[in-house]
Amino acid sequence: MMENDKNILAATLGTLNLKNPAIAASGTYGYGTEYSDFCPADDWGAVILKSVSEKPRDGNPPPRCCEVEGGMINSIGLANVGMEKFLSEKMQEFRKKHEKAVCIASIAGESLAEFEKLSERINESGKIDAVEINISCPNVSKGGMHFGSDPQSAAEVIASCRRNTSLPLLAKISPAAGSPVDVARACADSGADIIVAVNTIPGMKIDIEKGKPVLGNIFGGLSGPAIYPAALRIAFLIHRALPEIPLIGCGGIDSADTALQFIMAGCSAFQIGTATFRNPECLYTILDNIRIFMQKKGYKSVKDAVGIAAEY
Amino acid sequence: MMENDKNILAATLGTLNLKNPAIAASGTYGYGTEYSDFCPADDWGAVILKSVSEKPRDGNPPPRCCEVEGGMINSIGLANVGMEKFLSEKMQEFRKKHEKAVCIASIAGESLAEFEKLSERINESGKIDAVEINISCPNVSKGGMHFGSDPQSAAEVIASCRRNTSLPLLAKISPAAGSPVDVARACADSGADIIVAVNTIPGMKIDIEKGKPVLGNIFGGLSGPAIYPAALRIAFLIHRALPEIPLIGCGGIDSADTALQFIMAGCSAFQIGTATFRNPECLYTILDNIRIFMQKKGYKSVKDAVGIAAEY
Amino acid sequence: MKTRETGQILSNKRIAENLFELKIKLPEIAAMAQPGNFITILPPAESGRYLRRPFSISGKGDNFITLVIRGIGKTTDSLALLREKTCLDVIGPLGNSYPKISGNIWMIGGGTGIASVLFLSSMRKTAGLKNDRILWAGQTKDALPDIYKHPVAIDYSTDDGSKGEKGNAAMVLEKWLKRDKPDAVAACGPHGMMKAVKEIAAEHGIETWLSLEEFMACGVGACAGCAVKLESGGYEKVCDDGPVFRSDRIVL
Amino acid sequence: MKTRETGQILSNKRIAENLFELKIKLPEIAAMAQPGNFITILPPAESGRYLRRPFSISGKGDNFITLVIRGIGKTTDSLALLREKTCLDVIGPLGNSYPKISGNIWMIGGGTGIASVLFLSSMRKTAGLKNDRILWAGQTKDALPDIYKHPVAIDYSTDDGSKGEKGNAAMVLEKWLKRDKPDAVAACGPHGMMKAVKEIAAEHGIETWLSLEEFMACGVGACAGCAVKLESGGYEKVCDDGPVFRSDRIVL
Ligand SMILES: Cc1cc2nc3c(=O)[nH]c(=O)nc-3n(C[C@H](O)[C@H](O)[C@H](O)COP(=O)(O)OP(=O)(O)OC[C@H]3O[C@@H](n4cnc5c(N)ncnc54)[C@H](O)[C@@H]3O)c2cc1C
Ligand SMILES: Cc1cc2nc3c(=O)[nH]c(=O)nc-3n(C[C@H](O)[C@H](O)[C@H](O)COP(=O)(O)OP(=O)(O)OC[C@H]3O[C@@H](n4cnc5c(N)ncnc54)[C@H](O)[C@@H]3O)c2cc1C
Ligand SMILES: Cc1cc2nc3c(=O)[nH]c(=O)nc-3n(C[C@H](O)[C@H](O)[C@H](O)COP(=O)(O)O)c2cc1C
Ligand SMILES: Cc1cc2nc3c(=O)[nH]c(=O)nc-3n(C[C@H](O)[C@H](O)[C@H](O)COP(=O)(O)O)c2cc1C
Ligand code: FES
Ligand code: FES
Repeated sequence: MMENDKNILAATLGTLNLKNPAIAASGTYGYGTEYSDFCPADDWGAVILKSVSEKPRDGNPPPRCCEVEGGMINSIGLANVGMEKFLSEKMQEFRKKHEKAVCIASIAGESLAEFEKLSERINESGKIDAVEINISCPNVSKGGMHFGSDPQSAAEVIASCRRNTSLPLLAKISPAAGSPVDVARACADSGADIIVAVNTIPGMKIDIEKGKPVLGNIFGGLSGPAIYPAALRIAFLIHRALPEIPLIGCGGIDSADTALQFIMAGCSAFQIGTATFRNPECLYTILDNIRIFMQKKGYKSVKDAVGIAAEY
Repeated sequence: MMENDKNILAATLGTLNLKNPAIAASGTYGYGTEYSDFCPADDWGAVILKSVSEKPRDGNPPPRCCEVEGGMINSIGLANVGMEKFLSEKMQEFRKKHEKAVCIASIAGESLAEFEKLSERINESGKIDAVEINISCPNVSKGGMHFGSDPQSAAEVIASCRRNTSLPLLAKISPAAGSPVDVARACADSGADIIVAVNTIPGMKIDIEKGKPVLGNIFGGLSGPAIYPAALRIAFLIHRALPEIPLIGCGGIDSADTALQFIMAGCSAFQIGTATFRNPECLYTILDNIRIFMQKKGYKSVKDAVGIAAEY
Repeated sequence: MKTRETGQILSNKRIAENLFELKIKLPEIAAMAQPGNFITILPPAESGRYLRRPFSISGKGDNFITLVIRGIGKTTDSLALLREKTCLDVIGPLGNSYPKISGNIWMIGGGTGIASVLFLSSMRKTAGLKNDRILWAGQTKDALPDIYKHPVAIDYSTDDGSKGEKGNAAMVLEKWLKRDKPDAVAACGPHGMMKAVKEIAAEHGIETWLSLEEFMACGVGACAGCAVKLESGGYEKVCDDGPVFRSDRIVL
Repeated sequence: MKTRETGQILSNKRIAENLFELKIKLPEIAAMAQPGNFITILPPAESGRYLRRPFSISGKGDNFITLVIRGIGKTTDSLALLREKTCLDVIGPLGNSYPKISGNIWMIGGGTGIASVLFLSSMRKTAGLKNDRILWAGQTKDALPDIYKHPVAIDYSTDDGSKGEKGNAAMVLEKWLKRDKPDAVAACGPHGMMKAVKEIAAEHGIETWLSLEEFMACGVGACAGCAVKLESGGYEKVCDDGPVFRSDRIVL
């Protein structure tokens, strides 16, 4: 690979520079070391670790996952080790193995106060390159309504985090919001540096033999190729409404084709989640095929393809 | 088939009695005769014809359809012959071939006034058994916002139609509404007799070779198996919130398994759309397998299975 | 009448680079098939595709039809690998057909567009109409197999001149028109070719029939998904009003 | 170390009603595999399934592993039809393994749960441990093939008594326990059986190891999707902390 070939894949998200546009999605890449035998953190543009809350969380009762046409539904319920152990153990282990990888922490609170503490702790840790705000969390003070479901509560979360960290802030939008574009705008206005579109789509499955929902939690989040057209539309609309803010696509990406669709819709980078479960080495195939496509089309850089389909 | 076997499949939706719970979805069954060689209207519980507007509509520029993982996206743009021709030609043709089939007209207006006229004309026609209100239409007076996107404007549409027809009214909910349950409740409160959940999920696809959206209209509606978990969740939530109102499931049903999931979530009947494109005789396979399942489980009637998964 | 029939593959022959001819036992469909008609096939499970795929009928016998298919995606690549005796779920015959024309026709097939042209020409030959010409246009010779047994001789053209005349279909048509003029033209091929043929037809005032391709969801006129724009405004359905249209009626 | 390896099917034998044994050439995985480990397979395209499917390793040789699989859905039904030489995308070995136990073990396999038991028993036999017993429990004789060549004799039981002892696995275990007591029990099978074995183990105070099955998304500990509840509160991951757990640690 020649030097300029390498640069073909480089991606820029505001102040964040990535060697390639592929980012491991939160919740699908553990604490950054589980997949090291297949797609180590160093090979990704960045990796986003499992969303972490202040206290450890057990998560939802099993079954927590099931397969559906074109993907899966999960209701992990934000099972995580909690901020203390995350910083003292998980991040240590991660940095021991992957010193230079770009590492993004994801934080998930149930109150503004929790988000404030989380962002503060991440900021102080010194080991993390950016922080993604998982606003698709139940807001305990609003009866479990997700922070991400309306622009105002999303803005409040982002603003709380912004006050507590100087790290690049990623706001991850839920596709279930009435108007994801308004939520994205509110996040941008409240200090988010980067928008991520999108998280999972709410869904469920019923086991007809048992006559009851498959998941212990009844509902879960749909991910995988089945959701990419819906995710792509939201990314496209956000880019059209907010062309200046760096955008990351997410939802069902499992090929260079789908990744490039998000890029052409206006995403400077993209996340891969469920596809890693299917093929933990898909990262390489996707990047190789993007490179080949770029060369075939005569692009010097992926950056030149960002948003080209958005003029329509 | 013994007489009591026949009754296994009978479905009741308020005052509407269907011989089986399978209904052809609007827009996928033309004006009711196009599929007569494969799955004639008489064999369905009911058929819903293409949504009709007051004036003929050309529809959107092509391409109007494309395939995606687990389904398709369409942006037909409500191309239809208009109410006059619908009643004077299409309904005549339909009734000539299928005198006794249960036939539901679908109406789509761009203003309350149009909905009023449409429901009035349908009511007078005397050939139609019920009317489905497609509230996922752009509301011209609100800058193209869909009537179905918020409870209040949905309620206004239903109320306008209610005043003008004594036929059973079906309100077809859009999954893109911020809160589909609130929309369903508003429809029920405004006079809808039956709720249909759901219409297509907004989505898009980009042709990376051309660097532009595949569909002439950029955006379209996602349908097929990919959407069933999202559709099922909405049906489940509506049934939980409004257990009394008859509910029809729709979205990605293409097997007895998925049909039964909707039934167990609380739907008294279900619609089949995209699956008919794939296999125009799927109706029979689905009904046969539902019957076999019911017999295996010892149910005397599909009605006994309605909502059994909703207690959880 | 259209029907759904399960047909065994009688043969699956690779006839050129990435091009194959499928012969499928489908007695009912074969009995009804007319040139211009197409069928839809349920994609093989391994393709992962959901919707049926349309293919023009390229010929028929007593109990079978033939198709000429290029592997360009998941369904077509899967079909290319199917062995004899595999069964396919087929619906047809669908769409309208070429009109009866008693004079001579020049037929132009671009790529797999040759399929309906082959069917039309052999049926006309059987009916005793002998003065037709066929042009099969492709990019290079790799795309164009020799079809010796066809009842009407086939002329070839390639963009790079590697087989037959050099030039695209429109250029060859223009050249032919310098010496002669047919009673009608029938053409099927890529969008650019069809556009050019339409213009040439208008210029020379030749009755021209185009067989169009558009993505199809239902294939039977039920969804309005396969629209083609009309010169007179509005749209018609390629699957049901077409696929064969008079060139002066449609906007390309 | 776990690895992703593409392996050719060396043989695919139907061994009972809807049950088959796959032998796959996977030298790297075979070299590392320990009893209790599982692998995940990418579903064949024609199955339409997306996520990898986990299967216990039932045995190994120099350069291959074996699996015992029941056709119960799209992936497993597709696997049943694969021919020799077909390649599979396999990841493994995954999960923990049965602990080293120097005394004798009674092993119980319910249905395909026999797989890890077969592996464990043959490895122990090779290591010179000779006093193990194996029970393979099924509903009827159709589910239970004779496996003559296995180094440890297999006892059978069926719910209807059509093969071996009549009764379910738990009943047979209770019966055995009336006459003797092993140093440990190892069991793998359906949920009901595991629950019963756990209770019997507690009652009789026998060290018991259960190999669990739970739907898996990643199979490598990255998603927390395969939770099993702990007696001490909270959850562990079946794919990573398991699949083998001491029966007194988990809630079933
Ligand atoms: C009336 C009609 C008759 C046809 N007759 C023939 C025939 O005789 N022989 C033949 O080989 N093909 C024919 N086609 C085209 C054929 O239907 C497509 O090649 C097929 O649907 C592709 O399916 P796939 O799953 O292999 O490709 P996909 O995997 O779905 O698509 C692969 C790529 O091809 C593109 N593509 C998909 N469909 C078409 C299309 N219709 N035209 C151009 N590009 C497309 C897609 O955008 C995508 O980029 C006909 C189409 C129509 C409408
Ligand atoms: C650690 C582990 C080891 C396993 N070892 C073996 C083995 O050695 N041999 C073997 O045959 N199977 C084994 N299984 C089970 C095997 O993974 C499933 O049978 C397989 O995933 C089913 O996939 P499918 O696509 O064929 O079924 P699907 O089409 O996905 O499902 C068909 C039906 O089976 C049900 N089902 C799906 N997964 C399971 C499951 N894990 N248990 C019970 N029902 C299920 C579904 O709910 C559905 O109703 C193991 C599972 C685990 C977690
Ligand atoms: C098992 C699982 C766990 C997830 N956990 C999280 C999480 O903790 N935080 C988060 O922001 N997103 C989480 N997600 C969502 C993914 O990060 C991603 O947004 C979503 O899966 C869509 O992308 P995909 O289709 O590529 O998987 C999770 C997804 C899956 C499948
Ligand atoms: C090509 C096409 C056209 C449609 N047209 C209409 C329509 O005119 N009115 C309407 O209410 N729904 C329309 N729909 C939506 C369907 O009725 C149905 O709600 C949706 O496709 C989801 O069901 P499915 O997954 O079974 O197709 C259309 C769907 C398709 C695929
Ligand atoms: S494809 Fe449905 S109308 Fe032509
Ligand atoms: S399956 Fe992902 S952690 Fe076990």
